Amino acid sequence: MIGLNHYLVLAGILFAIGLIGVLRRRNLLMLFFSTEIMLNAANVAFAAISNFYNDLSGQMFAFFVIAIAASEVAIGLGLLILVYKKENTLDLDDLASMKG
Amino acid sequence: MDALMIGTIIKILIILLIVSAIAGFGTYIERKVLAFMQRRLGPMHVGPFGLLQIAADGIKLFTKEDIIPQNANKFIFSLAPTITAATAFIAMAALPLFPTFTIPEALPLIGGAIVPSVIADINIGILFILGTMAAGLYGPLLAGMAQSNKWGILGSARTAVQFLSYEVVTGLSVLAPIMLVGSLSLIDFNDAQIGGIGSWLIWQQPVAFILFLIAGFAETNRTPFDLLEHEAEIISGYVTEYSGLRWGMFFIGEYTNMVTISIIAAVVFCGGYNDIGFVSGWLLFILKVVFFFFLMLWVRAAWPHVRPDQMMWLCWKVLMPLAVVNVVITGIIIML
Amino acid sequence: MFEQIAFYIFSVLTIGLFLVTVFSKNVLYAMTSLASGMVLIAGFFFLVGADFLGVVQLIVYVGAVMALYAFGMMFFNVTKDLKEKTTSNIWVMIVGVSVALLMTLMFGGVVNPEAIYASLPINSNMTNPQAVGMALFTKYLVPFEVAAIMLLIAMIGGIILAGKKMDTSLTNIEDEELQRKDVK
Amino acid sequence: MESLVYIALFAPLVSSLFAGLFAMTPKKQFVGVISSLLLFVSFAASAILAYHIASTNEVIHVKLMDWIVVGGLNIPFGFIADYVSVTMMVVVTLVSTVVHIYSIGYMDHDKSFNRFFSYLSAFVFSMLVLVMSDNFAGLFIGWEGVGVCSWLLIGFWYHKADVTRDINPSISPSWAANEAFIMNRIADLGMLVGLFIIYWNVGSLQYDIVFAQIPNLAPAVLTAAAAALFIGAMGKSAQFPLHTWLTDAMEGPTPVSALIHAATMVTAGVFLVIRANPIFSVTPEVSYIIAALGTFVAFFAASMALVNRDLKRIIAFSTLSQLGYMFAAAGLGAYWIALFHLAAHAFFKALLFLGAGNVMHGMHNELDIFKMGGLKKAMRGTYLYMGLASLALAGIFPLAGFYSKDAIIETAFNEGNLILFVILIITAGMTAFYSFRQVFLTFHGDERYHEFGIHPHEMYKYVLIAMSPLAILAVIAGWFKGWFNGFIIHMLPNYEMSEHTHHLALYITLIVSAFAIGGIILAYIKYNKGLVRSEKTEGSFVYKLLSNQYYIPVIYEAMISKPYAELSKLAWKADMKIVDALVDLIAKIIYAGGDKTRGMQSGNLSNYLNWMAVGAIALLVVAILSLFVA
Repeated sequence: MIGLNHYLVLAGILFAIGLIGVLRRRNLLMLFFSTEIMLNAANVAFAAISNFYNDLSGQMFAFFVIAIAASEVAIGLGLLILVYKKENTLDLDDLASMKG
Repeated sequence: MDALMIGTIIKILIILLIVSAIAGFGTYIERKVLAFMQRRLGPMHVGPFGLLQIAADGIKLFTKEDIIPQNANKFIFSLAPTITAATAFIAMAALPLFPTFTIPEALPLIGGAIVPSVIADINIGILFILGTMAAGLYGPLLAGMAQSNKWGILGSARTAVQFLSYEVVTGLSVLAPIMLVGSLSLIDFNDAQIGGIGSWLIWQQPVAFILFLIAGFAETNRTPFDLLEHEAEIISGYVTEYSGLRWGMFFIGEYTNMVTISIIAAVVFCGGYNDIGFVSGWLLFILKVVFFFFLMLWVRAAWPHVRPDQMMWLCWKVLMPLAVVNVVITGIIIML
Repeated sequence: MFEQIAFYIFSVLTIGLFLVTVFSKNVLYAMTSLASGMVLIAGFFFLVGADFLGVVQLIVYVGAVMALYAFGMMFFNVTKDLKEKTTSNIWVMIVGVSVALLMTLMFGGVVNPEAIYASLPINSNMTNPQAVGMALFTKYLVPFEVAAIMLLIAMIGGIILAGKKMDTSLTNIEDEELQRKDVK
Repeated sequence: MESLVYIALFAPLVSSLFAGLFAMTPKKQFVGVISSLLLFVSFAASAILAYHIASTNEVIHVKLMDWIVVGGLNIPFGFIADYVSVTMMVVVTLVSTVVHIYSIGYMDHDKSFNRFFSYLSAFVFSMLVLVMSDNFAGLFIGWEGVGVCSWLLIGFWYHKADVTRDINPSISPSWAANEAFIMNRIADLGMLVGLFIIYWNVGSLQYDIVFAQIPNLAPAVLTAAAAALFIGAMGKSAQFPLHTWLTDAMEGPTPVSALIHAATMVTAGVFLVIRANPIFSVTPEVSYIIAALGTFVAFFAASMALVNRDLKRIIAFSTLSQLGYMFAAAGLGAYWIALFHLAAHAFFKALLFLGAGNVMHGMHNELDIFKMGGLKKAMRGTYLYMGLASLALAGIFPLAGFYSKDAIIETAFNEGNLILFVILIITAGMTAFYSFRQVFLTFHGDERYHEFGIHPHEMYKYVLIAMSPLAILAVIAGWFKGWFNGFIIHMLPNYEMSEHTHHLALYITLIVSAFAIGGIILAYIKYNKGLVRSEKTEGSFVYKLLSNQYYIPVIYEAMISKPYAELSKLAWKADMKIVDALVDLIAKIIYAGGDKTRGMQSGNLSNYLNWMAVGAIALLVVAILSLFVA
């Protein structure tokens, strides 16, 4: 039988994958992708908890996470395009102009 | 294996076979209809009335050389047509086609099986269909991006813009009938219009119906919104580099989507598969679907296609506000 | 039984697809696998009975968010491999695996089910979309409206950021004028 | 009647604020006039109140508003006009009014004329708060207000530079002001401790509640409270060993001295003892110490006055001495006699100071009586006033001082305390001597001021007229002794001479008068002709001891100020080496840390994300650990 722990562990693994992506990649677009993976991992956990504890709040959280992801992509993509137009690259190593 | 399971499998087979056949047959009808509208004869030479033209085209398509451009991303390139075809058929899973019926016991092997009206009657049916059709945009999108061809890229850019924009209108226009019926299941839609022509939702929601049809044309990439692959502008858009079977799959997917839109229009707005008087529902249903299918061809013959900016203007400045107003008015009327 | 099979197939597929996303050198692969992963995540939502959430995932995430990313990707050549200096794999692996282990440890063993109670119990008389609607327009009305405002702001922001010359339509401009502009 | 209480109380405040409006502007005559008028209004209200209380025996108790309501602590801004406070109010406002009018003339040429009136009225207001409050907390507010105003006024000429003790024993006005303030702060601590003891044991600071609770309190508590309160009184009333500030306070303008000595400041201590008499009357040990200390101070101060050359200082020492008398009376239980002496003393002491101010004004700020002499020709009015006041001070029949001082000495005899009695009689003789030494050296004999090129002149007419009420009262105040006794015993315990003293009273009076007249005659013989300085006398040990105030200021400086300064320097060094160094160290560590970790700010978002991930992992570990712990 599939229990809550199965879903949570899956969510944890997915989150770790997203985190690895965030750590590993230097391309802004890939960073966005990794972030989406992490958000989705959280959503899976939310939905699973919602189901196993018979509580709708988890799904509500997931909805708002999706709403946030949607706004993030609207703004993030706009910025991405601007950065690309200006610098002609999306690589973070090339964008490091705020060195302390 | 209970009766329902067998029935479901039968239904799946029916859909796969009939609908893909329709895609082939649809091309014939389209050519014929267009020809008659343009005062010519259309395909005439292969078989009686050119009926075997379908088979000839099929043979040609399946035996054509399968070309993959050198700089293309081969995996994605070959994956893209599958997505279009697959999503089109998946969407069909939640569509009701005819009333639930039981196959007579007399038939061997499958006798007594209950064939359901819908393969998977999930309680979010119409949203599921819209969602899958939305996922269908990846076909053209990936195809255009994978083929390393500027017409392809332009095609996929147009795909993204057009589909994303018109999804909004589709959703909003369907929202008003959903509010009236109070359910997302297409079966419930059908049941809500059981009382003859007068109870059709088209009379209560004419604006939504027209909006849905227009958006449906855009979603299925039909004239006057066939900008994704408009030959005069971008060669063939996302299908520029495709040939043979892969091209055929796009083709099948497109026609399946046309059928899907026709069915949704029939079920949601035009009374579904309910009997009217002595005329049985399934016959009426087929007639309705055929009418909508024919409408699409008719429009193609009658209308010039629009410019991309006109299309976006239409979507965001005309259709979407109309849809929103329609939803608001519907809500107010329901509350009253 | 069916749920079990589906869960394991979906899990393996999702993990595999997301790994491709994270490790792929090709943006197109990454995007495709991510979008497919999203579809499978929607599958998980259907599995745990969150039908509406699943459809929203399909429409919003798969249909809109990822499509927008794809649209953004059209600004550069996606068939070419990315040239980026990735952080050393050992270091990343240590961090990632330790996070995975910690979370597994936390979720797999330590969560105390008795300590959790439903603050918004699911009404079994309603279908999932109905229940979601009820919750969204009663208890979560304010967050819902705030989210709506947030989306509106994001939309305006996106328009302002990306489309500075939205009103000028190239197709409406006369050809000579266009050429003059090019010369300039 | 309630409005009269408020008028009496707040008229000086209005005056102070009004004058304060013009504090930064050049002299304006009307400021002084209006201030004096407001003070007169306050005096009139007080007088009406006094008449009202005397005629109807009705105590007026008003509550302005709640002040502190915290938990069990409830202190209102309550004011009371009863027999004691109304006596004080009349004395304070009368003397203050005269001083205000006097100041218009005296401060004529001062550029801070307006500021002076603001301070002066604030001083009176503080004193009225002190006197009229119906609880110890309000009294303490007034107490501190008086302290602040005295600091402002003593240091009024703060711009004068510090000089050595040989030139000016008080060093400078600001030094004197600080000394007065600090000494008072030391004593105020005792006062505060007393208030805390009372609140801790009674739970209230209202006079009536506290006094009603006295029978229920342990003797030790009462003794501690009484002792602590008396320490406060010692500071304000400049009792030994906290007396040095009083003579140094002469650095302030002369009207301030008059105010401090006659009405507002030093009498506060005596007032406290009288006000809290229910506490002191049940603690005989403390009372006896008060009496003994008072007697000692009376003699001690008088002895220093014998040889002093500074006109104002002589009068200051005499104040100290008379305060000793008051405390002796209060300590012996004769509270009403102490209050009576306080009132009578206020009139003639104010007169003396204002007269000294006239002399100072006429002599262009010269205060050394060795440089004066024969001034009676130039300053006839002042001479009259000063002589009258000195007679009253010496206790010559039938002037005010005679009645009040005689009663105190009689009380000492009545208590059977012969040592105190003898000392007080001798002190009475010394009082007469130094008072008239000062009068004769100033107004009689050869005109020594010519050598210093000074042309003395009389004070303005209106000033002399304004002083006349004080002169009249200095003469007649004593005649109301019997009436006052009848008035005040409604509130204070009566003190009756016992039978055997009663028929000896005449002899005691005669002895006291003999000592007083003897002192005057001695002074006349020695100084009437003029100043005869003898090297032998001035070189003697006793003379030097007295003229140097028993070397007490020097001892204080050597024993307390210097070691304290050393200690402060040590603490400053510790502060620099330890505290400051620690603070600097923290800053340095942060700075160095910032310098070292600056590399982390590579501007590369990827690096930041990595660090963020590390932080997230740390948080996860904490979360898991806390789960396990829980």
